[in-house]
Amino acid sequence: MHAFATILGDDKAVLQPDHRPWPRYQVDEAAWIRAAHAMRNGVCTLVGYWGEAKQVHLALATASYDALCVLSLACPEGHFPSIALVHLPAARLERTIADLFHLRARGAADLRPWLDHGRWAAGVGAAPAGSAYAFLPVEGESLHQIPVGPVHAGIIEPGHFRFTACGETVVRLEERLGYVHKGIERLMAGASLAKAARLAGRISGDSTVAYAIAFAGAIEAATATRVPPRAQWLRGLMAELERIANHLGDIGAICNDAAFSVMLAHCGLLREQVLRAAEACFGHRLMMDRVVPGGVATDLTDAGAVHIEALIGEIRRCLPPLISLYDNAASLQDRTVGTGFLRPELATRFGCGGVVGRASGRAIDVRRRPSYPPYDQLAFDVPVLMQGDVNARVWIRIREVECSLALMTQMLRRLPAGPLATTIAAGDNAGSPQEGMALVEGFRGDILVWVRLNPDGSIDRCHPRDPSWFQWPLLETVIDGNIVADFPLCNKSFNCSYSGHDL
Amino acid sequence: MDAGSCNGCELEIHALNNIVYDLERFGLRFVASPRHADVLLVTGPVTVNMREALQRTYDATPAPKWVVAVGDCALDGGVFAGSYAVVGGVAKVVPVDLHIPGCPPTPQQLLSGLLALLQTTS
Amino acid sequence: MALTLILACIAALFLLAPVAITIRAGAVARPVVYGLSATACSILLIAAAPTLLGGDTLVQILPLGIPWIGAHLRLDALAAFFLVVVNLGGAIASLYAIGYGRHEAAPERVLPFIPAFLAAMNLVVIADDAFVFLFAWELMSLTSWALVMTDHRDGGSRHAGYVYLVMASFGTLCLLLAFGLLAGSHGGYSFTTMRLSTLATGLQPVLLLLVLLGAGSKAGIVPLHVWLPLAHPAAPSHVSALMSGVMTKVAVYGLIRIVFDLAGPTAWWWSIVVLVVGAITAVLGVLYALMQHDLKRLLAYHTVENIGIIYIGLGLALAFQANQMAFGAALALTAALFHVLNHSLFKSLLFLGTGAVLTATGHRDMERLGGLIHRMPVTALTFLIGCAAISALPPLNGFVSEWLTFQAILLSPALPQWGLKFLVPAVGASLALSAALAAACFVKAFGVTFLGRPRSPEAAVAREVDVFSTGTMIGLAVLCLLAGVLPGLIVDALSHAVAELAGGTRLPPQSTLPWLSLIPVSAARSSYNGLLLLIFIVCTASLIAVAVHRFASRAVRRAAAWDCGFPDASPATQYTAGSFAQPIRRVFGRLAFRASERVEMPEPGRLEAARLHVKVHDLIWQWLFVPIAKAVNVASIRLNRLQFLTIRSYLGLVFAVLVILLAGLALWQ
Amino acid sequence: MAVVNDIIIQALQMLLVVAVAPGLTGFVRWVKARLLRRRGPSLLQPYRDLYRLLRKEVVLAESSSWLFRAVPYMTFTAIWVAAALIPTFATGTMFSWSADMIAIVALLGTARFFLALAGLDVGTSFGGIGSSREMMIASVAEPAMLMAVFTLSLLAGSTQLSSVAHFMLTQHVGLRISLGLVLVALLIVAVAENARIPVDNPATHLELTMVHEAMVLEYSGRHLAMIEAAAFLKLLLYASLLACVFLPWGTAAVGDGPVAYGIGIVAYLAKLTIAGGLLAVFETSIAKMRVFRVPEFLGAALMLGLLGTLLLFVSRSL
Repeated sequence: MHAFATILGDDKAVLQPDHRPWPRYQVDEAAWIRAAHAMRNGVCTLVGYWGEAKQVHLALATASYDALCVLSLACPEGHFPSIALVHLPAARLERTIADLFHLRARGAADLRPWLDHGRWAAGVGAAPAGSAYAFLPVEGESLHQIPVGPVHAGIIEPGHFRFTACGETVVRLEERLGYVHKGIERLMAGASLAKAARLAGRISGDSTVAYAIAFAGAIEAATATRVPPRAQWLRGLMAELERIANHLGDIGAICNDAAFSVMLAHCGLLREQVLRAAEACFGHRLMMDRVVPGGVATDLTDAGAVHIEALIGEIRRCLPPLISLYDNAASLQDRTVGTGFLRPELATRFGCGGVVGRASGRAIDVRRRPSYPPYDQLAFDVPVLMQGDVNARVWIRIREVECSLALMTQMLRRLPAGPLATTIAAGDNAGSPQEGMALVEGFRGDILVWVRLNPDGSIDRCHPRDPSWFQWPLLETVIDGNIVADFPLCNKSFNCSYSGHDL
Repeated sequence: MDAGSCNGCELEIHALNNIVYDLERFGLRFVASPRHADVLLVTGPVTVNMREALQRTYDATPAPKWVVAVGDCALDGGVFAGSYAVVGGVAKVVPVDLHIPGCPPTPQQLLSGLLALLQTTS
Repeated sequence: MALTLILACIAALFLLAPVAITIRAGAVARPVVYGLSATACSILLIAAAPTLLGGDTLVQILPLGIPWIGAHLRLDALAAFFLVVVNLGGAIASLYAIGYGRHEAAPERVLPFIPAFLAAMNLVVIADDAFVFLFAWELMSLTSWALVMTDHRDGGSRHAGYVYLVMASFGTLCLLLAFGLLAGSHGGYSFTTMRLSTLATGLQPVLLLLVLLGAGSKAGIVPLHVWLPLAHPAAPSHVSALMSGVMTKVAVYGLIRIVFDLAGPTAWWWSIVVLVVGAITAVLGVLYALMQHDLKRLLAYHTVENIGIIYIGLGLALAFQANQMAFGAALALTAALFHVLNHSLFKSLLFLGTGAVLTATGHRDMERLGGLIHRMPVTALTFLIGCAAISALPPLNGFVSEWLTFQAILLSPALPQWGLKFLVPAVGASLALSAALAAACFVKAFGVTFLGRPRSPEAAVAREVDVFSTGTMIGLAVLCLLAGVLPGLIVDALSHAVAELAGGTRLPPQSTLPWLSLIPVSAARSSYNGLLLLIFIVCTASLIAVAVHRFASRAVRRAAAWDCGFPDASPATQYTAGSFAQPIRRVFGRLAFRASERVEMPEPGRLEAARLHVKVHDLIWQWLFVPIAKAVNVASIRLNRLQFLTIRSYLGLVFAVLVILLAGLALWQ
Repeated sequence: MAVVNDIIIQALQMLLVVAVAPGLTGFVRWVKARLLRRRGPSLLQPYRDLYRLLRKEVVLAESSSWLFRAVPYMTFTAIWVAAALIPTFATGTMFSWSADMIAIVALLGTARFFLALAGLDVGTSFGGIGSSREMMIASVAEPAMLMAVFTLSLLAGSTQLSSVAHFMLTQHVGLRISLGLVLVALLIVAVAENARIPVDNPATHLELTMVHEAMVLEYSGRHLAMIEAAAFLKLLLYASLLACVFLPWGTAAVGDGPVAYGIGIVAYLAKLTIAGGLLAVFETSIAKMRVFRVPEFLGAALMLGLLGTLLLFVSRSL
């Protein structure tokens, strides 16, 4: 509580009941602005920022993530003081709030629509139809622009990048996202728990387990449901499988962007083995819909456990030669070392989580703190590097694969017996709506899901926030000092989500 | 191309290139520009924001060309059907020659679908 | 007879100048003056041809000029060759100007000077004594200076004119001193006497230095090139063509005449100097050209490069000659003279094309052009041929002269001097480097100007230019092709001029070879056949085109350019000239120009403009000319004080000077 | 009769290079796939691809000009003519004396010049990226190639490839430092000019890192087929050049008769197999370099070529 005392001020802030596990306060504009300054001064970190019909919410964490809270500001007039005016990382979230809820951030400098391309049906978005997007200005002689995307040459998600360059020297890079906006938040509103869980698993297909755990966690927090231990441990197992699969894919893909196809071939093979193990043990290669509110949908058989043990052994056997291959390929190191440098202080200011943050010295892993089961009972390392370049991001991934392997071994050994799921008891307190929030470490970083349930147990409002929100803006800056041709490496080493960001 | 998928289908399409499925041995490979393409592999429920891009990509591809819709979403929007930001299936924007179901379809399914297309066209 | 005709034509051209002043009525004056100039040039061209092709050397002395000397004039094969170059360029530029001149804002500032300029260049070439030569040379400088100042209201033009005037006067002064050395103590200022006298060994370096400063500064060798990219573009385009394509050749003529003809046998180290100057000029010239986005400046810098290539040929010839390897000298000289002709053809073509673009759009900044190939098809095609020719692509003419130069380089391991053994391979490498960079430069020049989408509204509505302009450009393009596919004929035509310089040695006759091949040395060693290559290429290309059209799908559909699905009609999304050259600037520019880039990128989310600062230094200007200018300035301020001395001080000074002079004289004796 | 014979041999030579070129690229791809433990595409795949592309319609950008349509043919022709000038199975063919090694380098330059222009024609940024990078690379690669050619010419006393090949077969050659330098220089240039790793990635899907692919991003249908075929031919050309100079054994001379020609063809194919295999191994073991490392890489080739020439200027026996 007292972690946020200076922000909340005397007693104007009203603690809202039934918001779990962290408190939510209804605040006034003064506290709202104090929060913005606290974030700018590095006292707090911006964790989430979302809107609804006549209200905006701000999720804050202390710098070390040992305490969190949500601040809510009512804005009956349709506007609220801009946080971005003080604390820039909030800018895109604020623009999104304007797009989706027609709530205006007072004093914000950047009033351009973000997710809204002026194409949605009348009245849905805030952007005027058919208006061209104004890219930010660049000055200098003989500059040209390189528009890339939304349809890329490779198999990646759609997004538009606008480089302004002089030959190979990039002067500015600006992202234009929102192409995969599917209106998930609105689809969630009023959806049944089952439908919403399916949607949550498809916010970002690569992190389906993490999102499902986060969504289930938020629901369980809101309804104060106790999840059976076996389900929690199985969730952990799936989450680590997912992390390993994605990290292996990323390591291979980063090397392949430097045209080092041997690494891709080996990593691709390992990844395929992980996915096959997932299919054998949990019935789905990506483990979609295996985590449900209240528990998990599939059990791990003994044969499955043996399969995973074998997989762990196989990866442990294959990884070291791959690492030395990476480490000894001078031509590859030449591409990755020093490329795409992210300043640690920027990573901290933006609250950039995951591999990107940890490669730039931000030692935050929500599995460690604020932590959630089963990680609160497990021992593991959080690898951190200070270099902040592509090479550091590759190394963090390698180390995290090793950590995940260790975690999985522990989980397999200590996997408790018991039931797989309990039912969600929703709507038993008819008074105030139940609200819950969860913070889960996906392979990209911390995923936040906030829900409010209707009394009938359906979803009233659900806001999932992808870690990419705080990584995308930083990608624009790591290109500084690099040339156009180095961007793919930077981009792949960030591997931000489009779908999870655009919703 | 991705017309609004959740990235699940992309992951499995990527897997086609790994040495287990090895798409290239069938003489199929992914190309860098629609100008070089014969088949457009479209994933996802087409979002409103991507509709024009999909249409332009289709127009940019020289005939004869085929469109393969990948995944359940690409059929009718899947779980995202009914949203203000989603058009629906790929067929609502461009003519689809083949639909490979699954959420996401496994690489095996993708492979057999593509090979079936290869068989019917040649 | 021929020489009389030539003199008559030159006189006619001189007379045309005052006529042009009197008939100022623009509409009539333009066709009359340019038409008469073209006619005179054509007659001169025809009159010079017999001597070039082996006719007699003609001499004439006119009772003009300094009374007891008279004006010596002489037409030998070398002079005839340069007459051909001068008048071919002159005739074509005049014809072109009949159409182009219509857009002249102040025709009275151009018309009188053109015929005088042409006449002066002709006179330089046939001069046979130092007085006529220098008179004509200075006249050439002055008339071209007047043409550079056509647009005298523009500050840039005035600056260009000022720099040009300073450099030209300096150059003439050097030549005057050079002739003084050649004339020796006997004071024989006719070239005939100079040929007979030999120069003291100790004075050889001085002579070479003076010739390089005098003739080289006019030709634009590095580091004396600084005026050239200022002055050539400032003039109207047909004058630029004349200055770049023709006047620099007259400067080359000056060097050849003095070094190969008048100076007598030269020491081998002369070749080192000329080769080094040539190599540096070639590479730096093209690097400078790459950095430009003003089309005319780009072309002007490119002239610097080509002068470097010619100097490389001349340097090789000097090396061979000093070692009595007459055949090598003949080959190198042939290469150099061939390149003189080639450069006058394609550089004129390119400047005329630029003039057409300027007429059509009002821009010569490439960053404001683009897409002109759709709207100016003839200009685009001829400009493309010029670009291909200057980039030394077979089967066009630029390739032949470079090929001959390379062949000469390959003969040079036989040279005995170690200095040359080490230098020549490096010169070969710089020649190869400059050729490759030239290709990059002209991909940029053509690509940015004519291809892509228009970068300004004027470029979007450009119209093809008049018949005279397109006709002359087509003519030059055809000449470029002909010189490329029939090189044997040209080599033969050059042989008499070469033989004069190389002590009677010449390349074996080429036009009798089967298939009009070019075999400078022996068939087993090297051969090139442009004609066969052209036939081969044309046949193969048509065969493929027919086959593909016969058997492949013929369906064609127009669609929007592939834009990654993000339609953006802004022309800013295409490459700019500066961007195109940036990688090369980054590779070579650090060393050559101390080029540096600094990017100011705001933090993510900030709306301020990102900025790029590029610094490119013209090191020669900074390190050579700025200090000289400063020194002159300081010296003049010091000297200024002398005006305000007392009588006593003046007398003291005079006395001191007298003592110093007497002491010097005493020591000399 | 002799003329007819000459024409037949020349025609055979031209047809042979065109017929074999896609196979060489297919072979390289196949070996690379095998090295990555894949099954890999069939050797005939490049042929099938060409056939498929020829049957497709052409989609032209609205802003493209006639140059865009002409360039595929020009490029292909220039490279084909250059390839036909290099002795493959027989030396001294009819047209080989119409152009020497310098002209072959220049013909490749012509092909590159026009392809780079085509990259700029449509007015997209990718075309510009490709052209600009290609010309930057070429501005070092071409002199490097020329210096290598100089060294060979000085050694053999001729710029004619047939003469060089004959010279390499004689006893005078032996092991020379200059030859070794030239071999390395030529290999580097060959890798760069054929858009192979580590200079370019022939299989890349990243718009921003491409060189060759970026220039041809707009091409489709038969135009693309011509460009691809030209790229196949160019790879073959460099392989033939290296084979002709450094592995001249087994090559027939014009007038040797059918048996010698047969041996020549078999030897030629064997040499190509060796070259293709080596290329694949090299490519698999290295990552693509940063764009601005490429000039340094090629600068090394230029220096090697220059050193080779210099050595020969100093002494004919080095």
